[in-house]
Amino acid sequence: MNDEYTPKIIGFLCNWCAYTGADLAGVSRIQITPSLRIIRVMCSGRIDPLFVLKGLLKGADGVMMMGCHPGDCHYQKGNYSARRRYVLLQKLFEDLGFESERIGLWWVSASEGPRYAKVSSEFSEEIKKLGPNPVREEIFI
Amino acid sequence: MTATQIDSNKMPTKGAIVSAEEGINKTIVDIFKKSLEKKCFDAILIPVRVPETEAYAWVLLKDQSLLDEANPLPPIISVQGAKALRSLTKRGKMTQNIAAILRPCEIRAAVELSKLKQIHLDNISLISIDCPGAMPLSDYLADPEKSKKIYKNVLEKWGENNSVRPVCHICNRFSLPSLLPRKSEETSPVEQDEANLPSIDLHIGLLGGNQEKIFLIPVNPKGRKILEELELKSDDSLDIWQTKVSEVQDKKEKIRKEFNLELKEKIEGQEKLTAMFNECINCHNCMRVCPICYCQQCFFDSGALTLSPETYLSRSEKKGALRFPLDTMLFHLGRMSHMVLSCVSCGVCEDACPMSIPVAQIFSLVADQTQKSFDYAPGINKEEPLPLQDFLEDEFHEVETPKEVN
Amino acid sequence: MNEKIGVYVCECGPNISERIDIDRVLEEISSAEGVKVAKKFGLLCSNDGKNYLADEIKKEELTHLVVAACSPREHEQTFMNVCLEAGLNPYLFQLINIREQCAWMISDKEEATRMAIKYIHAGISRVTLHKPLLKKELDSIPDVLIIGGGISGIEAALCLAGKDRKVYLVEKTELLGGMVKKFSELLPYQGSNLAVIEEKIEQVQNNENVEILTSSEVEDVRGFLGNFEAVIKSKSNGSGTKEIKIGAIIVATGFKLFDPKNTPQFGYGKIENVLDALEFEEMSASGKILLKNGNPPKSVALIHCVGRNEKGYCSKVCCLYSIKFARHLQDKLPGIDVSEFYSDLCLPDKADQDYFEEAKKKGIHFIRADDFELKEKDGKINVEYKAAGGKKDSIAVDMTILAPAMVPSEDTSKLAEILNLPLDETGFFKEVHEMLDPISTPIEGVYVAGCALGPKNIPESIIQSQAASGKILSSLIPGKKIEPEVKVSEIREEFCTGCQTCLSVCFYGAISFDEYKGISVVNEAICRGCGSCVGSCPSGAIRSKHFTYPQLYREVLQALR
Amino acid sequence: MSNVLKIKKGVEQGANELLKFLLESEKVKGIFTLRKMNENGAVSYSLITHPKELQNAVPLFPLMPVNAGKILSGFTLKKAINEPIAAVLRSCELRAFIELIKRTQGSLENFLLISSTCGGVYPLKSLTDGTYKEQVSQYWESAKNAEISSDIRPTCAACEYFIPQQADMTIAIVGKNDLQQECSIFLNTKKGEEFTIGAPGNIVSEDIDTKETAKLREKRQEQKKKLFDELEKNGSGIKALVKTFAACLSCHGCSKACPICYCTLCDFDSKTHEYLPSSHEIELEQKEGIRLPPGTIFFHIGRMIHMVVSCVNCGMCSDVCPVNIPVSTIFSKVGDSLQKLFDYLPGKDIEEPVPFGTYKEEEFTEIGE
Repeated sequence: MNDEYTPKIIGFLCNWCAYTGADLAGVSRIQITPSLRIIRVMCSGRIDPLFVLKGLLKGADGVMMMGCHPGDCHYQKGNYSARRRYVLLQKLFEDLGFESERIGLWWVSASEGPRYAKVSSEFSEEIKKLGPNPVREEIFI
Repeated sequence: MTATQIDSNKMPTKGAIVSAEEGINKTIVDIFKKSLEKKCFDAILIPVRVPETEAYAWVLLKDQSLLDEANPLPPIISVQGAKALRSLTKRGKMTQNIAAILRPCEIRAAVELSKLKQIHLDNISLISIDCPGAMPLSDYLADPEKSKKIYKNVLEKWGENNSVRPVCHICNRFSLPSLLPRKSEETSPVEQDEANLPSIDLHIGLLGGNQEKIFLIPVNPKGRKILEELELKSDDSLDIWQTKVSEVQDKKEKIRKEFNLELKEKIEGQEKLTAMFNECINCHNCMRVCPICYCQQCFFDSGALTLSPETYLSRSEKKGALRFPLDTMLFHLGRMSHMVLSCVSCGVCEDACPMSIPVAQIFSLVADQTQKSFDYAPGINKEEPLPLQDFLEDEFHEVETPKEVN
Repeated sequence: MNEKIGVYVCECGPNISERIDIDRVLEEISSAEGVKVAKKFGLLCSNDGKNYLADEIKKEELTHLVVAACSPREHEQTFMNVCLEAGLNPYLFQLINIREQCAWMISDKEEATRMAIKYIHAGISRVTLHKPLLKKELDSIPDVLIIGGGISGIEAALCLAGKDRKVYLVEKTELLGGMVKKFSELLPYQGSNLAVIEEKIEQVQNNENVEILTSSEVEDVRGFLGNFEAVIKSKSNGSGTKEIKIGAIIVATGFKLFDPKNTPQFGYGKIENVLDALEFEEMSASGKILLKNGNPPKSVALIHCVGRNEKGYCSKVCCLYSIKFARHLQDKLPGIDVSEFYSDLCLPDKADQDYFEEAKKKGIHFIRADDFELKEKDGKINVEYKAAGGKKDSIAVDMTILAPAMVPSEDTSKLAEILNLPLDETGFFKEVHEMLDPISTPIEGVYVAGCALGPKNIPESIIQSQAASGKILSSLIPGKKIEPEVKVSEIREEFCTGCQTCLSVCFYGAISFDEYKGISVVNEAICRGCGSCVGSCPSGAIRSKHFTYPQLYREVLQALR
Repeated sequence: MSNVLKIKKGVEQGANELLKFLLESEKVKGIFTLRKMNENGAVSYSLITHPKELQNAVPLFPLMPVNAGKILSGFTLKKAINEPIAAVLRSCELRAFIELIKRTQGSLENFLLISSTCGGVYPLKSLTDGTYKEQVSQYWESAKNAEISSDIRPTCAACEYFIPQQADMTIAIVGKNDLQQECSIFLNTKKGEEFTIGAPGNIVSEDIDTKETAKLREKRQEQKKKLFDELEKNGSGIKALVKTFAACLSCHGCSKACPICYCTLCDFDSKTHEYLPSSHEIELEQKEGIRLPPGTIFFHIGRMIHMVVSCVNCGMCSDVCPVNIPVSTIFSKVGDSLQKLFDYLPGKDIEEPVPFGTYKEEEFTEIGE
């Protein structure tokens, strides 16, 4: 599989739900393709849109945001802020003709190990279809 | 100064003459391709045309193919080269060997910035080039094709075609000899050893080559080493080049004197100067593109000057009306006091002014006078201390920001 | 840079060692910038492992520690404690999760190893940017704020004060007692007179542990269990505000009655002698049950379930108090003719059935009906209705008493906003779980009791108050320290432009605005370190300690190597 | 229908008449408006406190040297004014001011806000190259006929919000075919009415929205669509962005001129986004070539993330750009669709919270599932 292209995907996971869910996936020994690199943050509300942008401009093939389901945020409402910021990014990228498919937001609870594995594998497949992020070749950004 | 005053034994007399049938640009570019092959540099900093556009951007490149679109002497100065260099090495020195090909004014700005610890020159070879000046940014953007033709002519008719920017037209530091330390414009170059030669490793001479050949002039051992690695013997005589340089130099000095006299007329006296800046909209573009204005946060942007509405009202009542934005004059004069001793008259400020205020001309005139009176020529040699160093240290402190790094 | 980073890979028994080529990992990372030692160990979370780490830190004089083992959610604290013992600030440490995220998730050993190396590199480049942070300890505040001076609030106050807790009892009216105070009497088996309630009120008033704040409202609350700050605004003379510190909060704001005007068919407010339950309670409490014309009524109709269809829920207590009214009328006005119009009878408690049967025996008519239409008819009230079975019918009575639904009391929603509490679709406060956790809210340390949660009778309310008090007494022990979050947000003053965007996204009210300096200020005792404010600050003036932009950015960079 | 003060003078003189009245009757302490600086057309905003200075006032002059919203914010940043001042500013400037106030960057208190139905302004270039002279001559003609005046800022030509939202008075220009003879000042608020008591002219009742204004709005909307479609010409994706910003000098003049960019020190000018030599070298290894200074695209999109939801399309950014990048066109395109998405019109309502300072639980619910 090494010669097959594995996309470079960055995932910003909130500590309380998504990251715990990801751990659960591991504990349950669910196997996934090693394309996602997790960066743990305390709350999805901490995910600065600039991180996502920077990630993509630095050549990430995709960026995932994951947080607690609405209403379950460990910090009460952080995920609602996250959601608006995600919408902002989505719209921005669409309007700029950027591949907005390269970013995504998912709610993953602490008990949703399988869901974590599912969404991250699915996203990885989508990105594979898209191919490598053209930005990686771009010198004049 | 005059030609005779450039005493040949005080500057490199020998260099390598390289033929340039394929055009100056290609010849130079090929030399640097070779330098990459020969691992004489790890990377090269040079202006490159952005694909599918007429714009030039500074690129630090390893990939030789990128050099195909490179141009050591584009018709315009987009970003001042020193600013590009600063963005590369502000936070520390490079570990790789880098050649930076800059115009003389850009090199001088870089050297000034290295004195101000904004640029780390370690592992960087500064390579200068005879510069006929650059065209006004707006002219070029208005009609790149035409401008390129004009610029070709500029290169052929050194100093005669005045479609370059005014500060370039009167520039008397367009080549290596004119970069030699001098006690003052009048007296001849000081006695010196290589230690206080210009902080340039290699100079590319174009004058006197009338488009058929170029001169590669090593200024110091490092320069000579570069040529050796390029398998170029640096034992050709440079007389043709030198004579041509002095010729142009003489012309320039003359134009410069006249021009500055006229300008002086135009701006001397509070009234006239104020009128000059009447149209300033306080966008601070001039400061933002200036290579010497390196402050993280410009004092004049810091909000320190914000006052209460009452104060504005009473100020207005004195004259019947108060102009906004406030303190535009204060900004320009203040900025002047901060950086004019190091001003290299590169002219990017004027290029960037949306109101076409002749900022560069005014600043360069003032620089001319103040630098003389301090007997200081900015950006010649990195060992030469800044005048009023202490003053600078106090004055240029800006908002302390915690060390954060990318 | 003169960091001395120690990297230690845990074999975690076979868990990691069998699925990741640890030796390759070590040889890869030992060359990374700043790394002084890179070693492996069998089981780092074991006592041997912990001692080993501590010794290493001292022996190698490490400035930073990176452990590659299990999830931070598993053993981050364990290893932070090791650092503490060994005299290394525990925040100069980074735990890399190569078990759950690599060993257990990536089948291919090659890949797993490669990924582990990536993660560790990220950890190394991140840890060098860590700043030592210091834990602070706060005494938790054992005092309690009770909002609402009705029977629930009073009961809770007594429970807590009885355990020597300082209690602030905030009541928005001038009087304690709430709704119950308005009743003429209770159900017989609840203690036939109101003395019980009066006693309780008296006890509260005489209890020096209870500070009673009548004519007052809660204006602002911020903080968390053990460490709340509340602002109480007094509406009475002077109308000053009072800042109090408490450790927990009980919301007991009760209910009000549905306004029958919203159901015009009952003629309330239009037809004379149509009262709602509370008006009748007051009337009978006054001892004078009279019609507008001054004569006692000879016939009375009691109508249940007023507003039930509109509200969509049964208010539970109406049936019983309506029966109570009927029997009260019979006692006070012998020979009076009383009819009870009900749609369903709600008689949940054990004594209720007998109480109802007795009433029937006493000749009170119970009529199952709906589709009411009340009209004025020569000085009397003509109650038209559709009886069970669909037959239209009507009777004329002197007086009608409506039993309106119970609805959330005034400013329930305002309070919900202040406290960040959810409401349910009926507008009452929403419990965490109706069955399993009926008095807790999503906010730790904030409980709701009594009718603020929905219709209840007095005993139920009292039970809930006692339960809430119990929860507080067991969770908020005096002298117990609370450790405020260390990884909090901080404002870099020189960058703050004072736009106050951060205030609007802080759900703990931890950020306030310094008018004088014109910048935002973080209250570190209250900040929980979620970082929402950081994501919202365009000036980059806010930084969340231990999750700064550069630290996370280093991870991004490494991820993309 | 609202009350309209009619002054029997050409619209420009009429406006000056009004200002003169306000200042002389001491209803206001000063007047903030455009003022002629010299004969070659330089104008700048001024706080005029002496009637004699009003002779140089050109309140309706179709030029925007700076966005007045930014200036008034600085003016009231320390504290609100405590005496009435009349401020003459355009719809987009007023909207900018309100957006800034939402971020506690100033105060509306004691301002008498005078605005106009805006025919747009000319780019600053037309002043520096003198072309504005003949342009101005036809400006009033097209305004009168509710046409888009040629050569005005692209964003102006595409601006549908030319009828000010929050002004106390609005000087009607668009579609006023009698504006050479008569100046119509709509009194939108009680304040507006009070301040004009005793003013010259007569009061009638009219509606500010007319067939003509509707007509112009339509034209502007068409123009807007055209303008946005043109952007597509560069293609899309990163390549297009690179082309668009190819000439960018990273001078960040756009953010300095932007009224919404209120940060004292822009995040993108701070150390946070500086590179270590090592990070440069990493990237050089990956790409074999890096543009210097770095982060050109990052800056522009990043700035967009920070402010575009409040962008009022005033066009200052494009005007100050030394390399003619159509910044404002790009920003208004993105701003337009984003603002629609959040159902937010910047500067419309001072009570309306900025979208990223708030949220609704029941929105975008399909996301994340």
